[in-house]
Amino acid sequence: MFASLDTSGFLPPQASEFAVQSDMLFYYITAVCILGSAVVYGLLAYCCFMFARKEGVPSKRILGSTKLEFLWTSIPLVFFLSFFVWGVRLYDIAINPPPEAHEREYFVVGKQWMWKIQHPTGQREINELHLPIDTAVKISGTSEDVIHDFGVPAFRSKFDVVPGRITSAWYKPNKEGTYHLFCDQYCGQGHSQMVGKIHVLSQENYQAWLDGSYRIREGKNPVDGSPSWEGRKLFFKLQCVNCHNKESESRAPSLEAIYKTKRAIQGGTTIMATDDYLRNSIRNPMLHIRDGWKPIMPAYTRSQVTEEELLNVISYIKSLRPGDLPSRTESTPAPVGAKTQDTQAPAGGN
Amino acid sequence: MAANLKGPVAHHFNNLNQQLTTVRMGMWMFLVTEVLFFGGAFCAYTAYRVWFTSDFEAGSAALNVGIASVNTFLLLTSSLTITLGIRAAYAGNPKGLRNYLLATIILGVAFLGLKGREYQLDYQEGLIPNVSVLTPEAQKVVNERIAKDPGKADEKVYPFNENLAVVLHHEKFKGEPFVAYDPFRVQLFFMFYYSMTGLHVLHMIIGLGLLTWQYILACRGFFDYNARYVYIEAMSLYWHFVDMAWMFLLPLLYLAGPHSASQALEQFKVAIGLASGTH
Amino acid sequence: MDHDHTHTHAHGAGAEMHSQELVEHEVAPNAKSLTTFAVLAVLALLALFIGFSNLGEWKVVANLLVATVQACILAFFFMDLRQADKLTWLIALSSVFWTFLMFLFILTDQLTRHLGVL
Amino acid sequence: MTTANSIGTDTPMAIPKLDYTPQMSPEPELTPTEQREKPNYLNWQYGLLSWVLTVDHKRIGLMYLVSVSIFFMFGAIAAGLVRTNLIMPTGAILELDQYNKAFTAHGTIMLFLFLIPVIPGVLGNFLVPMMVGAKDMAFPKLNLMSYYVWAAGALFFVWQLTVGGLDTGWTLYPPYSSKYSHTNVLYAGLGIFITGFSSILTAINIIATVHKMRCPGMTWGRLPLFVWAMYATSVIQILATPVLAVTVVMLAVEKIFGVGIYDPTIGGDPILFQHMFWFYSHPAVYIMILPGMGVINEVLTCFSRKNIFGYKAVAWSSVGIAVVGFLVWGHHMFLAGQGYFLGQVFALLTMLVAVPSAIKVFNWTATLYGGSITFQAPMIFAIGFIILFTIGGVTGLFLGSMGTDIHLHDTYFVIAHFHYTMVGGMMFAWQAGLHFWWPKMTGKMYSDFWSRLAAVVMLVGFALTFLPQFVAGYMGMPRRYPNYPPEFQIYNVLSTAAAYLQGIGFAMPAFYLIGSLFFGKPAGNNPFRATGLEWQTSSPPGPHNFESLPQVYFGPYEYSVPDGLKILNDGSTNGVHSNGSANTDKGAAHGS
Repeated sequence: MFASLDTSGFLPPQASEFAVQSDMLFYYITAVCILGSAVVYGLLAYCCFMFARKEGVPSKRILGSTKLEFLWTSIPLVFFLSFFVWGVRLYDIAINPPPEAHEREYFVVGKQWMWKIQHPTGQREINELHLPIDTAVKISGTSEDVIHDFGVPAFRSKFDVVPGRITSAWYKPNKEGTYHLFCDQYCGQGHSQMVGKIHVLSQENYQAWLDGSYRIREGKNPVDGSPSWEGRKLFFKLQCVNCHNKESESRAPSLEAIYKTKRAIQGGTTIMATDDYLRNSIRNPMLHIRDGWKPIMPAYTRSQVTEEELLNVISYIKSLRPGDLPSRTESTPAPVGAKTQDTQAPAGGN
Repeated sequence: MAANLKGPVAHHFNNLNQQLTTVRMGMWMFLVTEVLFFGGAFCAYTAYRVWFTSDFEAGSAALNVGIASVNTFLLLTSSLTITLGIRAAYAGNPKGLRNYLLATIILGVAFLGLKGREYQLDYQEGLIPNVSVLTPEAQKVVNERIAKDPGKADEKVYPFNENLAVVLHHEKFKGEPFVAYDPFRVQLFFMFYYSMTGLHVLHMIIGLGLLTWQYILACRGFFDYNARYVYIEAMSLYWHFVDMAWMFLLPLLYLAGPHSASQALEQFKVAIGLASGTH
Repeated sequence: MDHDHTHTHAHGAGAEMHSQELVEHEVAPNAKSLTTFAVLAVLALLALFIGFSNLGEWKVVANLLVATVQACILAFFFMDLRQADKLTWLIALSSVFWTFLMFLFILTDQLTRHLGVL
Repeated sequence: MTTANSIGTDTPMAIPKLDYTPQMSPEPELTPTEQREKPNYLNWQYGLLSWVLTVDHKRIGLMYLVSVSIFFMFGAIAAGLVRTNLIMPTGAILELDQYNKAFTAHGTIMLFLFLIPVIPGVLGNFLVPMMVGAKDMAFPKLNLMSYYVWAAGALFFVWQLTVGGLDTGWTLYPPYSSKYSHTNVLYAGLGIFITGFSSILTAINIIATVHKMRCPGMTWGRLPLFVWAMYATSVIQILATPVLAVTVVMLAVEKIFGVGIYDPTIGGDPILFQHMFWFYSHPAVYIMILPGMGVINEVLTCFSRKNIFGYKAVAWSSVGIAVVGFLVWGHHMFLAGQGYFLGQVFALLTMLVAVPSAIKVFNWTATLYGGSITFQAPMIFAIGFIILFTIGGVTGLFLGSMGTDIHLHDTYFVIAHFHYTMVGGMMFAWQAGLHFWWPKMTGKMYSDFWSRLAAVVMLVGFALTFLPQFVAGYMGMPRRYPNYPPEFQIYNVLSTAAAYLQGIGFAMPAFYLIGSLFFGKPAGNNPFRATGLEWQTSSPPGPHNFESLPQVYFGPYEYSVPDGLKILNDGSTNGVHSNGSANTDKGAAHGS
């Protein structure tokens, strides 16, 4: 999803306040270093050209100059110390989250070779993290096996997750988009596969995402713990998938992206696919038969599906978008963002 | 009373003094590396000791302090004998030198012998980190526990922890039984015990090899040039260092936990077979 | 350090003989060595006594103190630091100093790691 | 080569008028036949045994040269695999684990088997005794043993890398290395342990030599700066290497027992390993770079015909680096979970240790001022060193400053930084030294044209290889990634392309140097008109270096002698200026 991944120029996207502050120091050190190098290179070039050997011109006998030594000891020292002071201040910001961040603590568990992430509200993700914009969040992590490192270049943030300990960082994203999540500490064979995405969403999208009705495109399945996630499981349990799947055009209509659309039903009329319509179509399918389909859909009574489960199924159907309908053969869903055949390209660069 | 030193000078030295001081300096620099080598181990030990004090003391209580005490004096005496050896070589007394070297070797071998016996006892007591077998006593304890409460039958048994408990609560040998310790941390202590004493033993073996060689050289009259006493001295520097390392290993590993003199005596008797051990 | 033996051993043959007074180094007479040994033995007994006593957390302190004294005596008399030249002292002390640095920094981390983190 | 002068007096008797301008291949003092009959360390003994059992520091130096070059080839091949694999975002030629083994092999071989032994082993062995005017190292047999220990360890290590391999990276961090890696961590660690033992022995030897074997008149103030650098290096090796040894031992114990000292499951602390590892491995980077700096001093002064600018500053900055360099290892661990307080201390000391390096760079540049510069191959390498090492140095500041290190830690920025110091610095210094002393080692002069060309090719190829990696690193590309997001491909392709060019550059010397052995003109004793003691004897030197005990009157770098002589004859040769006019071509020739 590189539309949102700004790779123009020589900087990774600046998606948090800290990123800006970090780049400030980077610019400062760069400026000083370029200046210093320019002095050295200038002198070097000058000497090489001016003092190239000439016939009969002996070299001068210069043994040194305490003044100069003092000069080029003290001046660099002053600049280096300024780097140190600014660097420590920056680091200070990086490890001291604002108080409100402690209320929104996301837990990260690194294991070879995936990131398991849990939201303060209980939702779980793998190799993906959805964050609300303009909200300070704290990330606390540990490792199940070896040392990993939870790094987000767009936030200029990075911290090792160490087995047997809990380490933390904090972000305040200020720019919507999708950014890289890397494991930066070498952790074995799949090190370069231990990557993911950080999705920064607007507040309302984030809320919608939490209850499962909103998804970033490349997430194939709804988020763990959300109603539509439960619904998806029921979709398999209740055998819906046997007819409603991406293979069969013959037996049952596709359910992708039907919510809030006009559906043609037998009798030449159309009906808006509302929650109520979806509910009826499951409890009492004979009520409305889709035009061009045989009435073979069985009715699901309360004994088969409780009202609660029904809501979940409906919210799953509502969340379906073109290409989302599972295949008949597919029994268990692949975890979000996990490496599957169609996402060979690592670092989730699809 | 500086004797009149005689000896060949290697081709690249200008005079004897240069050669002797150079040899001595080389040995001292080697000792620097040895100090930092053991220093690293001690540093790691200290780091954990301050974290897991009681666990480390528990581990120490399970060690055989009797053998350690005797070994201390063996090593100390060997330090004396080799020092006397220097003197003999310096004064041009090859026979005395040979005897002193022999004495040093014997003391060192005795140390290693006892050390080996100690390792053997530790093995019998099942005090090997990550060990997979229970000692008979530990097996008994476990069986009794399961007999008392069948519900415990299917819970995982960590052999090391059981073995350790048996050793620590063996009223005949150890001081007051321990209550507050985490057996896993005690494994950590035993890692240090084995690696640090192991390194020390390794140094002893190397030293004994060199001593034997010097003994052979002495028999072949290599040290008839009294100037060559400096090689005995270099050897002694190394040997003294090994002794020095032990002086710190003793309190940090063996004496850290609660022990008593009677217990130490008892343990030593067991070690040399005068009494029957926990087995 | 075997190189020392093989060293002149091999060159012994061809090299020319030297005979001279050794100026800066005097080898301790046996009596002095025996005294040193006696002191060390007493200290070792003291170490054991402390080890078998019940001093609580002071035990390790006392024990290390004794061990340090022992080590110093060993280095000073048996290892002849007593009459060594400045260079030898420098070498010996540098080893102690760098070990100290290692302890200082690593233990500082072990003991202050919990401070100032999130 | 023999001017009589009374040993002991501190003024030269008569210093003949000399041509102080360098010339590439002067007429040799002796006709080739004479040259051949004159016994030198290469031809005075024959037969294989005379080589494998030699205790001659010069022959041992050559043995190091051969073996080190072979291991460099291995490391370079591994590098080639790594770079080639990276031209595709999904990896061009290697499987994931193959890639991990390849970059580990590259790192470990280059560090432990090339960078650390190369200059101490070859140039240190060959030159230090000659520079201090000694017949041999202080412990010749130890020297030979040290070589064999190193060779054995190195062969064992490479063998372990080829069977089973090693995939932990050169840092060997547990718990990955101790519990999760299925490769030969144990035996590879043993190999590292053994080679470390060898570098300790060499260091002891060099220090003893510098302290005890200096010839009359060779005061500390008159030591060539290369010797100062080797001295500082050896001090680091003696103090740091044993800590690595014990760390690896404890790692091995953990590997054997299955539980261990760094094992979090029983309360162990992986960070402790990192501390003890970097206690060696940060000073180790100074073990790698200090000798290179030493070489640069010798080459710059010779080809600019100048005294080094600020002898004392340069000498003491080496010692300063050696000491302060021990106290900065924590800057590798800002994000590893190390304490914040200690992190600040390390960050401050890191900035302090950057100063001596800056001092050196400025002094080198100032040395060129007012010189009479000629640009033979060694000089081009030396100037390349200054250019590249400056970049390597300043980019280190980004990583030493805690704030920016958060973003740059473990990215390609780090890779580029240390390659600029290690390869751009050390590798170029090594080439400079090799080309500078090759005539002295072999008595033959290599091709002027090809050597200059090689220098330029290496310089360009190297700079282009690693510049793109700075950008990729700041873009966030993590190190040790066989696969990477497609947007980084452009930088990797550029880098790989330049790497091939660089490879060609590094291959060239093998041809013209070996060629020079057969077709090269006799170099003469002092083709570059250098002043060091090692140049005062024949090339190749005789079995015992000097025909008689040399006597030194003045400091090392008295190139602009016409003035110098006047000053010297005025007798004003003390204080800072005690490195006034020196053992010039015949000034300090061997007495009686």
